[in-house]
Amino acid sequence: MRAWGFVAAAYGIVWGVILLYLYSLKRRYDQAAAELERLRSTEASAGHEEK
Amino acid sequence: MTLVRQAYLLLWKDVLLELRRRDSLLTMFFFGTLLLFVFHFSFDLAPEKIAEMAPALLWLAFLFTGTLGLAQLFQAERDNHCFDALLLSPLDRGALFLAKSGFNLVLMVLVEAVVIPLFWILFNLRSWNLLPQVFLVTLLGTIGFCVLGTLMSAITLRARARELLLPLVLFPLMIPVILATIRCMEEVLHAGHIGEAMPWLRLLLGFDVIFLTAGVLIFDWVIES
Amino acid sequence: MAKELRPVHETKGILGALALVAVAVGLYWSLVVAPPDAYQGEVQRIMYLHLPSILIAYLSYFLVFVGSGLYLWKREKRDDILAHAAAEIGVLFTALTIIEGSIWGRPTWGVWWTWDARLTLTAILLLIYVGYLMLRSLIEDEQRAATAAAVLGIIGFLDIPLIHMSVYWWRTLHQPPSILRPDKLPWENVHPSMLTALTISFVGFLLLYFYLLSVRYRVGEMRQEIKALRLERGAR
Amino acid sequence: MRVTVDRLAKAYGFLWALRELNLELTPGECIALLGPNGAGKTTLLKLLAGLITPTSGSIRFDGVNFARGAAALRARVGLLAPSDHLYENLTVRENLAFFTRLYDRNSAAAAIETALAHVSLAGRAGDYVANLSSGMKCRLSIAKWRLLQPELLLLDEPYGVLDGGGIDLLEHFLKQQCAEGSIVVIASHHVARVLGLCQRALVLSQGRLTFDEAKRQPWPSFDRAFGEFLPQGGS
Repeated sequence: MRAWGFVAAAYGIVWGVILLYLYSLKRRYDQAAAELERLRSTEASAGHEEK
Repeated sequence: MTLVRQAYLLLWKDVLLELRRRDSLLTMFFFGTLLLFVFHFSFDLAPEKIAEMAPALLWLAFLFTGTLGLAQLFQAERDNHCFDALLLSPLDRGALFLAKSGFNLVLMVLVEAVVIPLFWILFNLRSWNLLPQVFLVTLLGTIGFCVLGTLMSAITLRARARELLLPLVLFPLMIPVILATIRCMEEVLHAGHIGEAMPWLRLLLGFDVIFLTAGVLIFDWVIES
Repeated sequence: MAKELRPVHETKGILGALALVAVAVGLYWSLVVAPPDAYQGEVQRIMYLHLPSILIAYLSYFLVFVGSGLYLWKREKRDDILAHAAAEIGVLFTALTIIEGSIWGRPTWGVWWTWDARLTLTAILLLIYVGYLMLRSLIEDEQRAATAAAVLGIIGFLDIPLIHMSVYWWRTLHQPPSILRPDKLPWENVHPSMLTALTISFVGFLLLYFYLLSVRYRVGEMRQEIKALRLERGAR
Repeated sequence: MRVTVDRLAKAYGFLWALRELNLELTPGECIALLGPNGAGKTTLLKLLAGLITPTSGSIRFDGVNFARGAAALRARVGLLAPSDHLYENLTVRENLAFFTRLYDRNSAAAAIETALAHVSLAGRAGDYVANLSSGMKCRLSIAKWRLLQPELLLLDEPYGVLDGGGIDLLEHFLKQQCAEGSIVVIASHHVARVLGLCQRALVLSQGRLTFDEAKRQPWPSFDRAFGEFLPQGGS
C-alpha cells in the first residue's frame, strides 16, 4: 500500500502544478485581454477629443 | 579571405590594447593561482589522490578564470562608443566573433601555460613528461569554451546583472566540454596516452567545430547596436 | 510555425475540451484499468506521467529551436512569441519530469536523487531553459531580448545531443549499471492495457500541451497588440 | 550615390522618434538637418548609418535596400562623431591604421602622415588618443574620414568642440567631399553656420519632417518653418 502513496504524491503534485500553471495563465490572459479592451475603447474616444 | 584578414586585424588591435592595459590578463593570472592555493588548503589530499583530482581541479580553475576574461571581452568596445564604430564599418560580424574568441583563447592559453606547471609544482606531481598531452587536451577544451563563451558574452552584453547571468547560461551548455576534457586528462594521467578516451576527444573536436561554425554564421544576427 | 498555430488558438475551446476528456480517460486507464507492473508494482504507474512529460518537454524545446531560427531569419515577432511560450511550458514539463522521476526513484532505488544519466540530463535541460527565461527577463530592450533569446534557443538545442552523449558516456564509464536503470523498463512483457494507458496518457498530455501553448501564445500576442496600441496612442 | 528614404519610422518603446519620413538625397548635396532637441535628428542619422534598424520603412542606396548585413554598402557610409569612435589606448597613428585597414582603404604610412599633417596633428602621431583634447579628437576624426572617403557622410553636432582653425578645416573638408560627389548631412544647432555651408535645409519637429527646401537668399518660408525654434532675436 506504500507504493500507492508515491503514486498519489506523483499524480497529486503533477496535476496540482499544472492546475496552478493554468490558473496563472488564465490570470495573465484576463489581465492582457482587459488591458487591450481598455486601450481599444479609450483610443476611440481619445481620437475624438484630439481632433 | 576578408573574414580572416578582418579577424586578424581585430585580434591584433585587442592584443595591442591588452599589452598596454593588461587588465584582463593580470586579473586572470592572479585569480588562477589564487584558486590553486584555495584548492590546496581546502582538499588536503594524499599525493596519489591528487593525480586523480587534478583534471577536475584544473578545469574548475580554467572555467572560473575564463569567465572572468569573457566578462571583460567587449570592454574595449564599450568605451567611446567604439562598438558603433565597428558596426558602422564594413566589418564582417563573423570576423568579430573569430577575433573575440581568439583573443579570449590567447588570454586563457597564457594563463594555462602558467597554472598547469604551477599545479604540478604545488601538488608535487611527478608526471612532467605528460604535460604536452595535458596541454593539447586543455587547448581543445579551451577552444570550445572560448567559442561558446564569446557567443554567450555577446548576447548578455546588454543584460542587467550580466556578470551573474553569463556563467548561468554558459555553464550548463559547457557540460560536454567539461566532461570530455576531464575524462581525457584522467586517461592521459592514468594510462600515459589518450588511449581509451579517444571518443571523448572526438566529441570535444566535434563540439569545437559545431559551435565555431554556428558562431560565425549566427554572429551577424547576434550583434545589434 | 506560428502560422499553423493560428487556427489552433481560434478553436482552443474545443482543444481544451478534448484535452480534458483525454486526460480524464488517461487517468482512469493509468490508475484503474492497467495492471500493476510485475517487478515494480504500483509505482510503475508514475511512468504514465513521466514518459509523456519528458516527450512534451523535448517537443517544446524543438519548438523553441524552430521559433528562434525563424525569428532570426524573418524577424517576425510572432515567431519570438512562439519560442517564448514554448520555452516557458517546456521548463514546466521538465520540472515535472524531474519531480516524477524523483518520486519514482525513492521506492525503486531507495533514494530521491541519483546521478543517473537520464536524471542528470533532464536537470541540465532545466538549467539551460531556466537560463533562457532569465536572459529574456534581464534584457530591457524587447528587440534585443528577442534576438539574444533566439540565439540561446538555437545554441541550446544544438547542444542537447552533445550533452546527451557526454552524460551517458560519463555515467556508463563511472558507475556500473548495478541498480535498476529506468531504461530497463520491462518492455518485453508488457500487458497490452499498459501500452493503451501510456498511449492515451500521451495523447492527453499532447492535447493539453497544445492547449496551454495556444493560450500562452495568445497572451504574448495580446501583450504585443497592447504595445502596438500604446505606440499608436503615443504617436506625435 | 543616390539615397532614397521611404516612409521611414522608428519607435523606441512606446514613443515614436521618427514617423513617415520620405527623403531623396542626390550626389554632391550638402544638407543641413535642423530641429530642436528630441526632434529625431540623431535617430535619423543613426538610421542612415545603419546603426539601428527602422521599425518600418526603408532606406535605399542607388536602389539597393540598406538592410542589415550589407557590408559593401556600410563601407560607403560614414558617421563623424566629434570625439567618439576612437580607441583611447591606441595611438593616433594606430587608430588611423586600424580603421583604414578595416575599410580596406590606403593604409600606407605616407597616406596617414599626410592626412595627419592636413589636420595639424603630425606632431601627435605617437600619442595615445586618451591624451588628446576633444578638439584634437575631432580633428583626428576629420583625418579618419578623409582617408575612408565615404559617399554619404553624416555629422552629429560637429561644431561644439572645434576652435576657429578646426572649423575652417572641417568646412573645407566637407566642401571638398561635396565637390567630389559625396552627400554630406550635418545635424547641428549652429543654424547660421550650417546654413552658410549647405544648399538645402531639412527641419525635423517631433519626429516628422516639416520642411525640406533648397536654400534661397531671402528665405521667408524657412523663417516661418524654423523661426519658432530660434531664440529671441533669430539668426
